[in-house]
Amino acid sequence: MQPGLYHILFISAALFFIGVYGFFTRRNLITMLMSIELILNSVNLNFIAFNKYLWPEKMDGLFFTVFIIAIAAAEAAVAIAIIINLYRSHHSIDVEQAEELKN
Amino acid sequence: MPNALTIALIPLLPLAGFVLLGLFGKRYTGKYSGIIGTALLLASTLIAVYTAYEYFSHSQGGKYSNIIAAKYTWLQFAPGVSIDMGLYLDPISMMMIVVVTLVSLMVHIYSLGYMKDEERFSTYYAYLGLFTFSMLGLVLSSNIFQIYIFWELVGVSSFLLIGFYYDKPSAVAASKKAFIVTRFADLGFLIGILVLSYASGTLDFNTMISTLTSPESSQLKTAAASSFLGMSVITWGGLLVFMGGAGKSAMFPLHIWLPDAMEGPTPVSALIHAATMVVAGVYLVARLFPIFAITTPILLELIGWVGAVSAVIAAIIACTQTDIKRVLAYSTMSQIGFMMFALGVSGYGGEAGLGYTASMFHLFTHAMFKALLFLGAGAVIHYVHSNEMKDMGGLRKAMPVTHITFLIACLAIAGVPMLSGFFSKEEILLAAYHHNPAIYWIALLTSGLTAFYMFRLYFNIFWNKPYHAHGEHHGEAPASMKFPLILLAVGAALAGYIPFGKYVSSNGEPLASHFELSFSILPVSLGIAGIAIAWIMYRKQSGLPEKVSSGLGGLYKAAYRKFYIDEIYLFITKKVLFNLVGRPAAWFDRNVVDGLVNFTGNTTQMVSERIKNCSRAKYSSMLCTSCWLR
Amino acid sequence: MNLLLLIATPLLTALAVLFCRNQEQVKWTALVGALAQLVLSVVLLLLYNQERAAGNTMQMLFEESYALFNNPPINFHFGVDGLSVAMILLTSFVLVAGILVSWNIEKMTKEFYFLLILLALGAYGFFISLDLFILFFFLEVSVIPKYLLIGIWGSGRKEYSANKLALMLMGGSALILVGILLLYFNAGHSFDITELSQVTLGNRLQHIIFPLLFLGFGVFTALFPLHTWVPDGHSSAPTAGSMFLAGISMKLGGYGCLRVATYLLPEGAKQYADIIIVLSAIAILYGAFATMMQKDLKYINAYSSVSHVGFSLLGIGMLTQTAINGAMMQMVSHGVMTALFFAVIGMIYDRTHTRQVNEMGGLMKGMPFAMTVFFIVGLCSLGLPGLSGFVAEMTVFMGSWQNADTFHRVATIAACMSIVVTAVYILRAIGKVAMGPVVNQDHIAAGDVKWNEKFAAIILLAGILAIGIAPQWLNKLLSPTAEIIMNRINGH
Amino acid sequence: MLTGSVIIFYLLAALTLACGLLSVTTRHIFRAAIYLLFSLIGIAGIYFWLQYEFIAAVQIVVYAGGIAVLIIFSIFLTQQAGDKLAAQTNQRKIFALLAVFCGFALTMLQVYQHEFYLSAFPTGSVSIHAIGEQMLNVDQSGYALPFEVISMLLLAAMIGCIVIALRIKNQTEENPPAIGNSES
Amino acid sequence: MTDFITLMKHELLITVIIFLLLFVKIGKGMKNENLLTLIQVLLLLNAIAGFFFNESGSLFADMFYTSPLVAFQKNVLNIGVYLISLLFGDWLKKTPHLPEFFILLLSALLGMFLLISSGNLLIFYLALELATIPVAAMANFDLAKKRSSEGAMKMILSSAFSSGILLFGISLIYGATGTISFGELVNQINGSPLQVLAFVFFFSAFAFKLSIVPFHFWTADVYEGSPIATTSFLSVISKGAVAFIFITALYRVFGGLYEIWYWMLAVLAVLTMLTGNLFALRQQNIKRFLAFSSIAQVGFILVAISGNYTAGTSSVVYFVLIYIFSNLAAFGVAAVIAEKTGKENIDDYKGLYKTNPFLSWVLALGLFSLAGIPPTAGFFGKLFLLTAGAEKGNFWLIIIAGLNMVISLYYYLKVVRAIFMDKNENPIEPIQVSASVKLGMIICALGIVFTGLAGKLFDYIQSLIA
Repeated sequence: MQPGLYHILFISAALFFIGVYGFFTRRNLITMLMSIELILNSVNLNFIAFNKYLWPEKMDGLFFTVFIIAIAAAEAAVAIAIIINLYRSHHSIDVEQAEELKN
Repeated sequence: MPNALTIALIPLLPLAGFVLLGLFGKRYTGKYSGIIGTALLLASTLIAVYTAYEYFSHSQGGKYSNIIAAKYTWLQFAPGVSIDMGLYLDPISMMMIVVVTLVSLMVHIYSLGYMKDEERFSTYYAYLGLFTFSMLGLVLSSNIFQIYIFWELVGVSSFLLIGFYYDKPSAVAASKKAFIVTRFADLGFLIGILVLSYASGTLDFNTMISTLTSPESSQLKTAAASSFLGMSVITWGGLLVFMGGAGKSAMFPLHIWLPDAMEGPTPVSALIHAATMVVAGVYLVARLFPIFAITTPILLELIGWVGAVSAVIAAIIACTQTDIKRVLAYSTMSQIGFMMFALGVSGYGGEAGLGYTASMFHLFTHAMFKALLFLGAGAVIHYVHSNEMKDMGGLRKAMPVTHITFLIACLAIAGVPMLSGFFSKEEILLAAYHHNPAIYWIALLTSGLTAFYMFRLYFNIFWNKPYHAHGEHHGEAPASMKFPLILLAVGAALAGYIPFGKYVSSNGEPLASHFELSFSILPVSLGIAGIAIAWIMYRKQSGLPEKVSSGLGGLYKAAYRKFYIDEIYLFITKKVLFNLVGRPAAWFDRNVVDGLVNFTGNTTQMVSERIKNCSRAKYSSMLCTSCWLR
Repeated sequence: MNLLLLIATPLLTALAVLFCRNQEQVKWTALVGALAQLVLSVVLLLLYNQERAAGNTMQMLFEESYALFNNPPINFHFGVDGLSVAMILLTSFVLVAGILVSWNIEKMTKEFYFLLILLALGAYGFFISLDLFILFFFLEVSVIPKYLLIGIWGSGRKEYSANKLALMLMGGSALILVGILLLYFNAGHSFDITELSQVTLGNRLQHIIFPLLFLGFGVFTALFPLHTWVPDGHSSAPTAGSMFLAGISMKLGGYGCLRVATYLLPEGAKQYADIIIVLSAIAILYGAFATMMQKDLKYINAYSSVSHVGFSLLGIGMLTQTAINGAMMQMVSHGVMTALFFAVIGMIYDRTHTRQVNEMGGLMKGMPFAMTVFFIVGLCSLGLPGLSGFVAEMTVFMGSWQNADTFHRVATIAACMSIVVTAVYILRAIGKVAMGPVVNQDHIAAGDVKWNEKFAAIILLAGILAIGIAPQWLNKLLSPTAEIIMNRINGH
Repeated sequence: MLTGSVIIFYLLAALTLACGLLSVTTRHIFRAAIYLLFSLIGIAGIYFWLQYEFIAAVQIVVYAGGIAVLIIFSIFLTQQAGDKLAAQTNQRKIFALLAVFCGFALTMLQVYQHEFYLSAFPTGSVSIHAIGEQMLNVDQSGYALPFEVISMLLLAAMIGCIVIALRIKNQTEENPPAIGNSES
Repeated sequence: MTDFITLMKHELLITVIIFLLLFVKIGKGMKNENLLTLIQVLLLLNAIAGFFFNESGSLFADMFYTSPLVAFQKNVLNIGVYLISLLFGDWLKKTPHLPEFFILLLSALLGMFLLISSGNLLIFYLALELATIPVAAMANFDLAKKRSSEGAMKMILSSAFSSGILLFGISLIYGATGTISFGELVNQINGSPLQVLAFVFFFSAFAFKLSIVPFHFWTADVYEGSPIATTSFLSVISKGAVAFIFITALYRVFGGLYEIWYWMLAVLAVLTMLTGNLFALRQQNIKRFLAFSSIAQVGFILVAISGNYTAGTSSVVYFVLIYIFSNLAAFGVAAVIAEKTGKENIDDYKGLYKTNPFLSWVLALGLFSLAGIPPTAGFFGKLFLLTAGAEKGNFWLIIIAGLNMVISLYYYLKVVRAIFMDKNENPIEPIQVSASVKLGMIICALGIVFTGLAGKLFDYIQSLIA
């Protein structure tokens, strides 16, 4: 079977929900971040596929992807900076150990 | 005829006394308060007597018309329905203003001596003023709501005067009781007013009576047509109004307040609880008499029976009481019963209306001799400092004036011929004889009992050996107290000679007085028998009373305990109303209604507490939940 | 007369109070301001009567309108009719008295007077507003001052009471708000009462909106099951606070029930009249019986307020002109009476430091003035002729009786029965407190009332007597309003 | 028809999904990062397969070369590489699985039901020149504004990272002060 | 070019200030006090400048559009930022990274401006991120505090996750319609199932940003952990901005799906109000308390949005303005107290009135306004929200909202009670409030009192929409 739009959409949706699953089940901040990266990638895949198969005359999807990648990088950078800071202040990046915020 | 303003002064002068003494009495007028009050009342009395004189001397062919001297719209409920403050002149109101002002004046004068050491002297006179004002307003009412207003004011001044010795718990209790019991009766009065006013479309006496008695009036037809529990609306209205009257007039079973009301100063008892206020009920029935007589005769019958039963019960109880004021109180109740059933056995107009005239006549004479009795008793109490018969005896030497006047009054009330009570009582008995023999026999029995207990009282006070020596022997009462006694004794002796039927009758037509010697023999001899029995039992010191009382056993005890009516009331109020209604209501409010509100609050709090814990839950599971909820 | 004065004067007074330097200044400023308001309201009454006498038959007089918002159209639309004038008069009386009885307040005097005047401001604004939104605004303005007055200067379980009061009133407001919005959207996008009164809504809508409004205002005026803030609130509040709460705040509700709910939604009123009657009859009797069991003077008056206010609701429910007239009279009468009652209780408390009836006795000896007033106000409460309560209650009864069916009759009789129960509890209280043997000599030694308290009592007594002795002026003032409402109910 | 291109696609897809799945399920954090890296490379492969070389390149450079490496570094910084993560409770796993499965099913259902109108002439690769030109173009279909925005974003992110990561020495406290105390 | 300058005036001004601050930072020559004063002055000028030369127009091929309404919304946010710079002066002066803080803050503000002005999903997304990522960094500015870092972490993870969902939604929208421009989208929305699904994803992302239940869980922790300045920025400014664009997006872009999102909004509004209120009921920490209460406030905003565009927008803009004053007043007082005494618990506020009447009144005013009690502006704000919500005729929603006002009153009163009524052995000692902070508070107080009574303002906002 010739792979086409639907195949790619399947992959991206699967990837998206894998990411969501990871985000739900993970407790480690870094792994949660990874899950988010998977989600963002699935989105990128969607954009590219749509751009390619449906609306090739404009490059909206493509540009969107580019910007998403850039933002993902920025986000990851800030997140990791915070993680490192957090780790330095109490030596754990497990969310559930980081529960000082209680009332 | 005096002009309206002058007539208005009759009630307003005592009111002025009240305001003046009430506001400034304590600080400014002090011991002159009594003089001021008395002076104002004297003026009022003079005007009243003059007015009555003028009124009665201007008949139109022997018939006296009803005059509305003044009318002022006090409160307009709806077109045609308004409370008017009016001055209503008719024979009975004229008779009443004379009685009220006269007795009140006597009491004012008497109190100058009797109350002179009292700390709250001016307050006392202020209250007297208020009472006199209210009573005069009541009798002069032209509007049923006006009568209700003054009715209530009379009640409150009675409350004030009974509770005059406010630091005495018994006085406080008695005043409360008097007010509440009459208030309960007034509830009936009020609803009665609502019923009658709705049926007749007016509050004005004249209009109301003419609407509710003329068979053609459409209001009457509709009202008579609609019935409730088998009685027509008018009957209900009348019954309820009568309930008010019965309460004020201490008719069985609403009489329980009257004996207790003797806690007040004795002159007050003379004024309010003997001569004036307690007859307001009779007056009210007389005022609405045409409605009762023409539209709802069945109700009139009931009134007759209530009066008769009250008369006899009170007489029986009076025989057993030892507190002299209480004896007098029950005697009052009994006599009012006479007046009431006299109305009950009366018809409207002509000969049939004899009972009406008799009732009013008896009201008039009774005011004299009963006030006299109370004032005399007051003098005695003043002298011995006790209300109990056992503390008295042999006082005829010490207080001759009191003795003689008291004797006259006793004779008058016992129905001894040639004294006032005789004439009025004979008429009543005659009326009863013609209309309702059963009541007649009861009345006859009662009049015998009356003679008995009055003389029991008389002998116990003035004869026999002094029960114990009195420490201090001050003289008899001061002149200010003697004067009213004498004046009233004259009245008690002579009032019967007034040709009453000429002036007062059920329909305004003059009524010739009937006097049949043959008819009088039975009552008179019964009266004398009563006196004789009293003489045997109490003058001879034979120990007979004890024997009789123990012989009667349960009956005596029941009568002594006033047939346990007080206890029944107490049970109903304290046990039933307080415990079964009041307490549950209060509990319900605190726990259920309030509880619901608190419950709402607490539930919110609890939910909040619950989900607050939820917010503490682990971060990722929270997200999980959050997405799950989506 | 410019009605804005009625808002401006208290506002300026309140601000002036804020800028005072010491307690004395605060007190006198407040008093002067309050007296100015009293004068204003009396002048308003005179001008109003003059205008009416001159033949001005407009429903509302002295109308003015200042736009606040264009869309939704919200205007400071002011105007008065007889009812408003009477209520304004009542407010100014109670304010002066309230300020006088609080003369000796030590704690945060400035704030106290500020809030008190703010409360009055809310009441004035409420009574003169002809715009539902502004009416609602002023209604709400008075909630927080009440809360603070009870919470800060109160006694007993004050926090609880304050909270309960604020929340229940707020809940009521929420219903009112929904009702007002429903009206707004269904009656031509207007908040203006005079405009809304020209619109006749469909029956179904009226049946929906009326209960919202009536229940909402009912909370304020202690409609039967929603009255529970009353006993606690009143008994915890400081004297002046109780006076305001019972004297004025509860009247806001009654006024709203009448002016907003019944007047604007006559069909709804007819539909729910029976329920209102049942509830208010229950309130009257039940309140009276509950009062009978109270031992605390303030609770006595608070519960009796529930009972008394029931009369005005009963009058409204009866839907006859006389009954509605009576309801309005009862509002005024009860306002003055209950304020005075609370004032006296405050005076007693200041001297005996207790409010428990059982701990007092024979106070007549020590404080004849206070006790005389107590007595008079008690008599007023039990409906003695010559005092205001009688007039109002009788008018309600007369009006109620005009409904000739068994249901209304039974309700009326039930209501009438309360006059006996009232007598019982009032006399019990008087008998125990004023009369009887002296229980505590300290109470006697505390002396009688001071000039300020005397003045306060006299002002309110004057009100009671003015209505009680010659009620016709009030009747004349109020009956056009009742007539207008009835006309609308009868569909003229 | 099983051409090379098709096989490659399926391989790439399998690689991407498998690695993605492993990345979120493995309990070794370091391995998770490596799986992620492979998954990202797989996606880059799909981009290549779709002839979007530019994006593929960016993906490799930024994701695989940047973000993944950043993540790996942060793992090194904060954790021992061999550390195992604590196991998840089954409850939560089931919960998450259920949610995810439902979501996935729903999404796929909608996607398959939707009629996409495939473009008549799918283009081949996009030239980098064209991309660059459009990126900085201010008129129709230009992307100058997003470009500026993202530059601001990156600036802000950079400043944020600097502030957070470069803590001043004396601010470091082993035991953070009690709640509410202000810093020295 | 002039077009460009006038239309993008707000953004340009912010950018200029950002760069100024960058230079200052590099120059390192300034003390914090002076720098703060400079910033305050700049922000004031910025806020004032925002009111002039506002025109409608679009730039960059409709990626950016502006109108007087949009400009006004931006001005509202500007005012909020200016107030933040005033109110949190005490903390700001102490922070060693003052310029960075403001650079981040202003970047976020810039993001919000662009968000409001966005005419395109791409710009929308970028602006959203620009409005979020710097805030996450700001949340970590209490560098030594673990709570702060944790908050920041939660913030960035949540926001990234929500952007992920958003993007997935956007990608599906793109797939289903072939465009990312708002203007074109309107015509493409036809309610097909995929679009609906995409919209649901899109909506969820908003729900995250606005912390609508059930996407609110990050809020409390982030609010509590962050420095108060950040918290207030998050809860006031960023909520306001997102609410603004939310209405625009719903009505102007997804108007075709009205039937769907109306019910979503209604249900979520109820849930949000209820949950926010119920959570707030039991909070002890003032920041957490305000956080949850702000969740409840969002519920009210949703009620308004559900009505119709005109009423919804005008009331939301008006409300946000009032909300800025009210909430900042509360946060300002909390900040002063936390800064001077380190106390953040409501119980610590007991007896505050005795020692700090000024702070107490400001706080009380703020709380009353938040609770919607007249004569504060909050009353009008909330009523207009409800009025707008009632436009649709769904009165159950309004009744529930009304009852929620009651609940919210309860907990606001709890604080008031602590301040005014409760006794305390050792209340917070008298605090010297610095002039600028005082100025900020006074502005807030005046705003609270007069915004509502200045009816012309609301009319003006409405005139902007027409």
